[in-house]
Amino acid sequence: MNSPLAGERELMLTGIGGQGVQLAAQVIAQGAIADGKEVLVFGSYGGMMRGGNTDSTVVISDQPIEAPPVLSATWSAILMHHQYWAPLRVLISDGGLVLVNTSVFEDQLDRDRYRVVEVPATDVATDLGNPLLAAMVMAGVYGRTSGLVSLDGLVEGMRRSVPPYRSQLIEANEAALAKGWEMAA
Amino acid sequence: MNSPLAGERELMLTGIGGQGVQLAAQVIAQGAIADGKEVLVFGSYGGMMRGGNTDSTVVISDQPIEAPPVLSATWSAILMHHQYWAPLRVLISDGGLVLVNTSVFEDQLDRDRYRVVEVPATDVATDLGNPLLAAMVMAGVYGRTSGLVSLDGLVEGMRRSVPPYRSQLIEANEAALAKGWEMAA
Amino acid sequence: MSERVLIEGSEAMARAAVAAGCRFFAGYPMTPFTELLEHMAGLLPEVDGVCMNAESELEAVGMAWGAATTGHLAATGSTGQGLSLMQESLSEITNARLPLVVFNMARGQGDYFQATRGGGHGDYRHIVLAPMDVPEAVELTQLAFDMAGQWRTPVMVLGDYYLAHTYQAVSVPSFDTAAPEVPNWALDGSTGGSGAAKIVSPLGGGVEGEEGFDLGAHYAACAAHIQAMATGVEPLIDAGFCEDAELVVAAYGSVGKFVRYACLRLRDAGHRVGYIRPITLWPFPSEAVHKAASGSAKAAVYEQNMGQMVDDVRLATMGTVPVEFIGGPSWDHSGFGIGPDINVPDISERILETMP
Amino acid sequence: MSERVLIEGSEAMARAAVAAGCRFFAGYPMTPFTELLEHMAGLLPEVDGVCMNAESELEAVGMAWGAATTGHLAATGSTGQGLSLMQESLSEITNARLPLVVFNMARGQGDYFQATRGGGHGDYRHIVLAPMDVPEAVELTQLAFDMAGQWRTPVMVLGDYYLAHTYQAVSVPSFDTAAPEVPNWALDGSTGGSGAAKIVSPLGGGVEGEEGFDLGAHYAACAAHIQAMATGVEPLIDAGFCEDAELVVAAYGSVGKFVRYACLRLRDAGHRVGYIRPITLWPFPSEAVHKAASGSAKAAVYEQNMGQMVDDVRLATMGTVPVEFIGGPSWDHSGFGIGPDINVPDISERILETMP
Amino acid sequence: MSDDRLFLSTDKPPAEPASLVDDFTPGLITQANHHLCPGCGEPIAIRAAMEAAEELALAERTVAVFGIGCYTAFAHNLDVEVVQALHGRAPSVATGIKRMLPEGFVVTFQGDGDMVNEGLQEVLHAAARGENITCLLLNNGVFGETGGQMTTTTTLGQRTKTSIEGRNPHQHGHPILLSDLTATMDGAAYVARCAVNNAGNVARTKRYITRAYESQMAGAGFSLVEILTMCPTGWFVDTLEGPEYLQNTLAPVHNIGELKTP
Amino acid sequence: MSDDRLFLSTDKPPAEPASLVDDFTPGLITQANHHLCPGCGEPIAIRAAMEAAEELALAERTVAVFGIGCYTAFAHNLDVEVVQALHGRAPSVATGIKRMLPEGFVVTFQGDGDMVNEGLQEVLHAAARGENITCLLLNNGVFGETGGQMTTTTTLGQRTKTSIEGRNPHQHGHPILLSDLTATMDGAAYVARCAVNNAGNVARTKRYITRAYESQMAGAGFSLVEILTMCPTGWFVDTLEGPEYLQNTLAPVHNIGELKTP
Amino acid sequence: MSTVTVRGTVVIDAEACKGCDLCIDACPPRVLEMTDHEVNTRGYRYPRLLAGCTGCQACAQICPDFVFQVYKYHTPLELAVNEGGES
Amino acid sequence: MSTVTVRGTVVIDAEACKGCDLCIDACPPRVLEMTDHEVNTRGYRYPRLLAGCTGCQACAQICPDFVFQVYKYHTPLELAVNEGGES
Ligand SMILES: Cc1ncc(C[n+]2csc(CCOP(=O)(O)OP(=O)(O)O)c2C)c(N)n1
Ligand SMILES: Cc1ncc(C[n+]2csc(CCOP(=O)(O)OP(=O)(O)O)c2C)c(N)n1
Ligand code: SF4
Ligand code: SF4
Ligand code: SF4
Ligand code: SF4
Ligand code: SF4
Ligand code: SF4
Ligand SMILES: [Mg+2]
Ligand SMILES: [Mg+2]
Repeated sequence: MNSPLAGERELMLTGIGGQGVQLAAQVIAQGAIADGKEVLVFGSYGGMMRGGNTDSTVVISDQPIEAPPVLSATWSAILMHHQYWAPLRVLISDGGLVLVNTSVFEDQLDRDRYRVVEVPATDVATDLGNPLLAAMVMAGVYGRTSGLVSLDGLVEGMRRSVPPYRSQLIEANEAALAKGWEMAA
Repeated sequence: MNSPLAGERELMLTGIGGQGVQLAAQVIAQGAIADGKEVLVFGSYGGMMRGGNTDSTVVISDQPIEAPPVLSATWSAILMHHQYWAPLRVLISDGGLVLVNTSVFEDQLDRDRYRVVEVPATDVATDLGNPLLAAMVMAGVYGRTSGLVSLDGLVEGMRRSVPPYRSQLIEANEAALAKGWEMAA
Repeated sequence: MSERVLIEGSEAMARAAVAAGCRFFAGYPMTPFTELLEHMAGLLPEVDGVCMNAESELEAVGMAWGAATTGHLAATGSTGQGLSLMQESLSEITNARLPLVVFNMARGQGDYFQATRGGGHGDYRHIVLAPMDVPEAVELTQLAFDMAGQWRTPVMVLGDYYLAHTYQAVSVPSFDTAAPEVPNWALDGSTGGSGAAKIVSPLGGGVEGEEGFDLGAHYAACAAHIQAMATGVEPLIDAGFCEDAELVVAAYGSVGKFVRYACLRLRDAGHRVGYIRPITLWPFPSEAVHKAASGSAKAAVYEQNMGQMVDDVRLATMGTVPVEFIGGPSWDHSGFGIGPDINVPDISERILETMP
Repeated sequence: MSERVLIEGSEAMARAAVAAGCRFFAGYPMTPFTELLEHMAGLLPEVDGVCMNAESELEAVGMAWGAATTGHLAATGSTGQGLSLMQESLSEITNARLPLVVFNMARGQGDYFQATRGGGHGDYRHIVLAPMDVPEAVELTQLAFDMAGQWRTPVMVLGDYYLAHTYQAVSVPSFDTAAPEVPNWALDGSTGGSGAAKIVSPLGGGVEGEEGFDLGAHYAACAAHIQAMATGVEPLIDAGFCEDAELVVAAYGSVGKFVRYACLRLRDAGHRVGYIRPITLWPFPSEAVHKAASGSAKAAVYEQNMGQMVDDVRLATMGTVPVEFIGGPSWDHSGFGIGPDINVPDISERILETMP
Repeated sequence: MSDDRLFLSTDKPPAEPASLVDDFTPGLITQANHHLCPGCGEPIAIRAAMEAAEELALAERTVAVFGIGCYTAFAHNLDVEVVQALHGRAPSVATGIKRMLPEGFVVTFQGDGDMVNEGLQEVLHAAARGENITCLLLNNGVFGETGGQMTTTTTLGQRTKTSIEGRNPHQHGHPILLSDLTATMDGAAYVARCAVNNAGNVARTKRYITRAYESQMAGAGFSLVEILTMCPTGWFVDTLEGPEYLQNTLAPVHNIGELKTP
Repeated sequence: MSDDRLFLSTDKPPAEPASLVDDFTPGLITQANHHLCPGCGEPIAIRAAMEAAEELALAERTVAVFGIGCYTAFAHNLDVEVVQALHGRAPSVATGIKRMLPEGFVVTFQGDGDMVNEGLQEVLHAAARGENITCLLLNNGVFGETGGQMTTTTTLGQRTKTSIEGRNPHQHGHPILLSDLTATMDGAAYVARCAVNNAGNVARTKRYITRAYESQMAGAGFSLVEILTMCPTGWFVDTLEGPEYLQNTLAPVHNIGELKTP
Repeated sequence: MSTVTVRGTVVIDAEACKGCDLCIDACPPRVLEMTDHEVNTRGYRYPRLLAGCTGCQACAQICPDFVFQVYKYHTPLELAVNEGGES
Repeated sequence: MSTVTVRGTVVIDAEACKGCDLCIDACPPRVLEMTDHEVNTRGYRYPRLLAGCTGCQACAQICPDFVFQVYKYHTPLELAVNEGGES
């Protein structure tokens, strides 16, 4: 029997408030949908008023998703910041894929357990004119490295995710996605 | 095994509003308690605003009472009026005891199934000065005929049952009880 | 002990409550609960207690909740609809670990699940006692207050129209007018300013943001307490003739008295039938039911509803004996749950039909 | 069918409700129900529907009751405490034979008894559907409105925080803005003056004091209708790998999805474990559960409470297979019922420990 | 002297040419027989309400919502569509109906126990919302149906089953003057109070109810008519003393008159 | 130019002789740390209430009853005895406590969602009863805790999550002016409304609360102090705009002042 | 003997009456009077009509049991009455 | 340069501050000013004190986070300040 779980790929993102973690999760998820896949997203924002940590869970598959919204293991991770990443650390599967924002991230990674892709995302974003684009850069890198979302998908996903009153950012976001995609080459 | 039901004696009273049926039930019940017995009373007043029927159930025993508040058979009955007595008719046990207020009652009785004691209660009460004493006369007859309550018990029971603002009636009630007791000789 | 008096169930329960130390009552009229409320209103002032004619059931249960926090024995109650309105509070009062007696003068027996599973949100349970008649109601009312205080939990006394309106001779202990002792968790304001003022809360104690306050831990403690009650409260049952019975019939409350009487009569007539009358409905006397039923070929449950306690009987016996449901709702025009099917001959017939 | 979109469970359910014909909604904020309310408020005006920000849950359920009498599909809902407050009305709406969908976005799984036994007074039951995830919630929301109309009964959709807050890709049918057909029992005032004006009442129809009005008969009819639903509503269940399983594990709702996933993983790892996920919680799919469990040596129930559905599983299997409870409440500081124990490794471990 | 000559025959319509001006069973009441007590004021008030509806030709668009009290008996006796609500909850139910039937005419019948005790919040919220419905309060100052206990509208000094010595503000609090309270609310368009203790007041009751109905038909918002009704049973007075008891006990506190007009 | 010279050191008590006139953590608050939002008015109001209690030496006889809203966080942070009640139900709970502790001092803390939505009936019945308790209403015109939805006190035109275009009387009804309503009731002894949007109003708030407490201590009956509080989060405004927003939005409708004194 | 102008009349459904007396006081010309001893089958006394009805409907409007049907004569009648009748 | 009379002073628990700005407007002599860039560990700007505090307690009374401790000097101080400081 071919397990229905075989095709499921998990992604967990962690960062601190304002780094665009939730948006990146949405862009990747919407991108996967634009590519015709099945997706599940569950965000946890910490206690509303405690400020600080923000993380999100995305599952992508070609089949209906079996995974529940809270994961106990993840195939891949995007680490935007080190501050609240401890709980995630143990969840990364052996042989997984970890994207780390080296511009900011200050902690040890178990490089022998999983593949680490270093992305100076905040620096690149700052070069692109806005440090807040770091998450978009990461999304671009992730799409290509993971093979889960196409660049077209990401761009379409970004368009669907950006709220109307932020539409002036679409172009910059697109550039950031493209930049990330390019960096992952 | 000696059935705990052996000692239970049921009484059902029926009449129309104003005939003192509930008071008679209370007097007999309180009288039995004064005599040291166990008692259960359940009154049903019909629909409050439909006027008319009033009946009551009394169970007397030397032991804790096993009978539930709604009886499906009764050893004895006091019939103050015929108007609403139909449902009771079928409940009287073979060999039972039936006291009937012949001054008013106009219906057939199954005299071969149970013992009928005819009491012209309303007439006797009117002679005593107040037709409303009829139920007390009946209670007196019942105590002696049934052997369940003593005259002293009845008088004590009556004293306990008459509300304070009716205390001027105590003497007349006592006389009616005594008269009934005497008639049953 | 005072002299034996002939009193109505409602009055007997009210007297028993006050004798048991109840000092606060709040309620809103609804037949057949109204009578109890009226008697409490008459009696409580005699012992310097308070009876509130609450403006609604929601307010009644809230008032009783408040009174309970002061460590005085408090009670409330209602009927059907009114009890439903109280469910939110009853759930949370259980979590706040407050003693409270709830007189549920029900219409019929349709509210068994609500009483025994807790009709409110969450995973709470509280003790439920179901007297069959006035003398037992007097005993169980006393017990209810004792248990409420001992376990710091709501205890429900589940009665009905028959119980409320039946007169029986009972001895009600006289009132103790001595100022009652209050437990040390109770509030009276006096710990204010000490740096460790007390709190009574369904969310637990302790200081928000500090170690002491932990909602998760509080809920875990509540769950543990429910478990402790489930195993620690002595289950009460009345059973008879089960040893050699071919059929045992289970029933509770006033209806249990009808069934018991039917069984006594059937025994007199030579039928090998036994009865089981659970008195604590929660915790359900599962072991005793299992044992009582184990000797017979069959068990039956008679209740005036579509089948609720029958689940508990089945869970208690778990297939070791077939359990047949022989009850059913019975309603007349009054809606008071005193329908025409509740009578001994009908019940006896159903029992005989069910005999194996 | 519209395009597939990534939306949050709350929004998906709201869209599905409107697509299913819902034209009235009333609610009062409470996490995690608030989001659904807000989406309904946004969507209903698009189809000339009405969404009321009711002043309380008592008023919300009353408004929904009123709207339902007009024959338009109506819904309400809440969470925990709010649902408790609605119990009086839910009981009576059932007796009034009105279609109504109730979205119970619960905190944790402590409210299973309340949902399936009816937390209100009386002997009523209504249909309860428990989706495991967003796509299923969309389907079951549609089904809930269909069943509510077909059976003229409240239907509860039992969700939770996960369901409310998870985004998944779903296809929600587009809205039908055609004026809906109203059933012939519905009120619009038009039969007034005809000598036979309609009445919608939990006490039944007919004229007081005349043949037509008979409370006893009405309650009997209600009981018969509940029975008809109990046997007539198609029970839904999702079960897998039960044929050759040594152990089958039952769970429902979002938690059911965790358990199902754990079982899939354990199967992948070679363990002979199956799962049973009841979808209709009332009527409970007893036969299917019995059948699914019958081949295995043991059954287990995982639910996030002290053991509630386990009763239904035991009643379904009645001792033919030992049923072990392996769940338990899980709470974190939020109180939203997303405690730390709800995770696949812990569940898997409990399952493995329970393997016969 | 015999009575024979004195009393006219009243067992059949007159032989002389005459017009029927009032029939036994009022318009839109299907069955006159009811179980309410002798001398009860509620049937009088309900009659006025139904006649007003008939005169405004509202029968074919009316949905009446009933609370729970003695008046509930009439839920089954009207020739307008009826929804039976729970004790206290009629205004919310009426709201749901009105919102779905904006062209419909929606009226609630509630007692003081129902509206001012159990359901105070419902009626005030509906008033604040300016809900375009009409609520009728049958105020007898007691829970009639459960035996004559004190309600929140019982006046100071009034004797009830639960205020045997008379309502006393220290022990029992003060009466709520529901119409006065409602009249202060912005969403309320028409608020009036009257009584059915004499023929003049009955006529006035009908007039006020008519104005309330007209206000709803004009879409003006929430309307309330409070009607003081006799409850000789709950007051423990003779039926013929009911009207005067009302006048001396309820009316001096719950003042009669229009409190707010659109 | 550097800031060095401009700013005084504020990290330790002054070296010069000085008296402490206000400490970080207010009296009877055991823990200053709380999770309420920046700029929230509720902690300010609670501070005033606790300081008033301290000044009247009520600490050792007070039982505070909390409703459910953001302020609930303080139930665990006070140094007076606390009962946590359900959403809307504090006045009844307070009643039960006061009746059993007539010498005790009983105060409720409730928000507008709690008191004027879910629990309108509770507070009005308590007022009518003349219950000798003090209720404090923290009125921010929104359900803060659930994300800023409209409540019954939201003013016309006020934008909330559920009245995005501003509260509109036709769709959303009119605001309830709880203090005004309560002041009309006979059982209410002291009713006042104030705000915490500037230091003067904070002082006034404390003064009104003190009078309410005094009224309870004198056994005068029910007292209510409504306190308008900022909720920048629920209003979706910057924290520093909160006070002015309050002044322009809530205060013109919910007028500040004493409405009833004993 | 004298004559009284009678503008209207009533039909009384005595069986429906619950004997509450409300109509007696309500009748402006006071031409309704309860029976002394006669009761209907439910045991209630009920009203009878003296000459002088104006057809004003007051009785019908106040009667809680809907006992009255009221007629107005097209032309008033003059009825001879025994003046001592009321004593 | 000039001198300012200082009647009181405050201790500021900058870590407790949530940067809401309420104290700034509340201070009658307007001697509180938010930091420009410095933030506490939770990322909030917080107030600093200029010369001229009167010890009026307004800041302490309005601060939702109980950040202030207020002192009154037994004898007012005179502090020299750079008048251009505010620019
Ligand atoms: C929730 C609830 N509580 C209590 C009752 C019991 N009950 C029925 S009628 C009634 C009193 C009604 O009083 P009111 O509305 O004034 O009407 P009246 O009987 O005086 O006409 C009560 C308390 C009920 N039906 N539902
Ligand atoms: C019965 C019930 N319904 C709903 C809720 C959810 N709830 C919690 S707080 C809150 C809003 C509180 O508003 P308010 O009292 O104004 O306080 P604020 O948050 O504005 O301070 C609500 C609706 C609840 N706890 N209980
Ligand atoms: S109890 Fe009062 S209100 Fe009820 S029917 Fe009798 S008189 Fe009317
Ligand atoms: S949401 Fe509003 S009321 Fe709640 S803490 Fe934040 S600012 Fe205060
Ligand atoms: S119609 Fe008028 S005058 Fe004639 S009997 Fe009736 S009340 Fe009297
Ligand atoms: S008012 Fe009606 S019920 Fe009363 S006495 Fe007159 S006719 Fe009879
Ligand atoms: S005490 Fe007064 S003057 Fe000093 S900083 Fe505070 S508000 Fe300003
Ligand atoms: S008022 Fe308090 S929290 Fe706000 S900025 Fe000033 S010190 Fe910080
Ligand atoms: Mg009334
Ligand atoms: Mg608020």
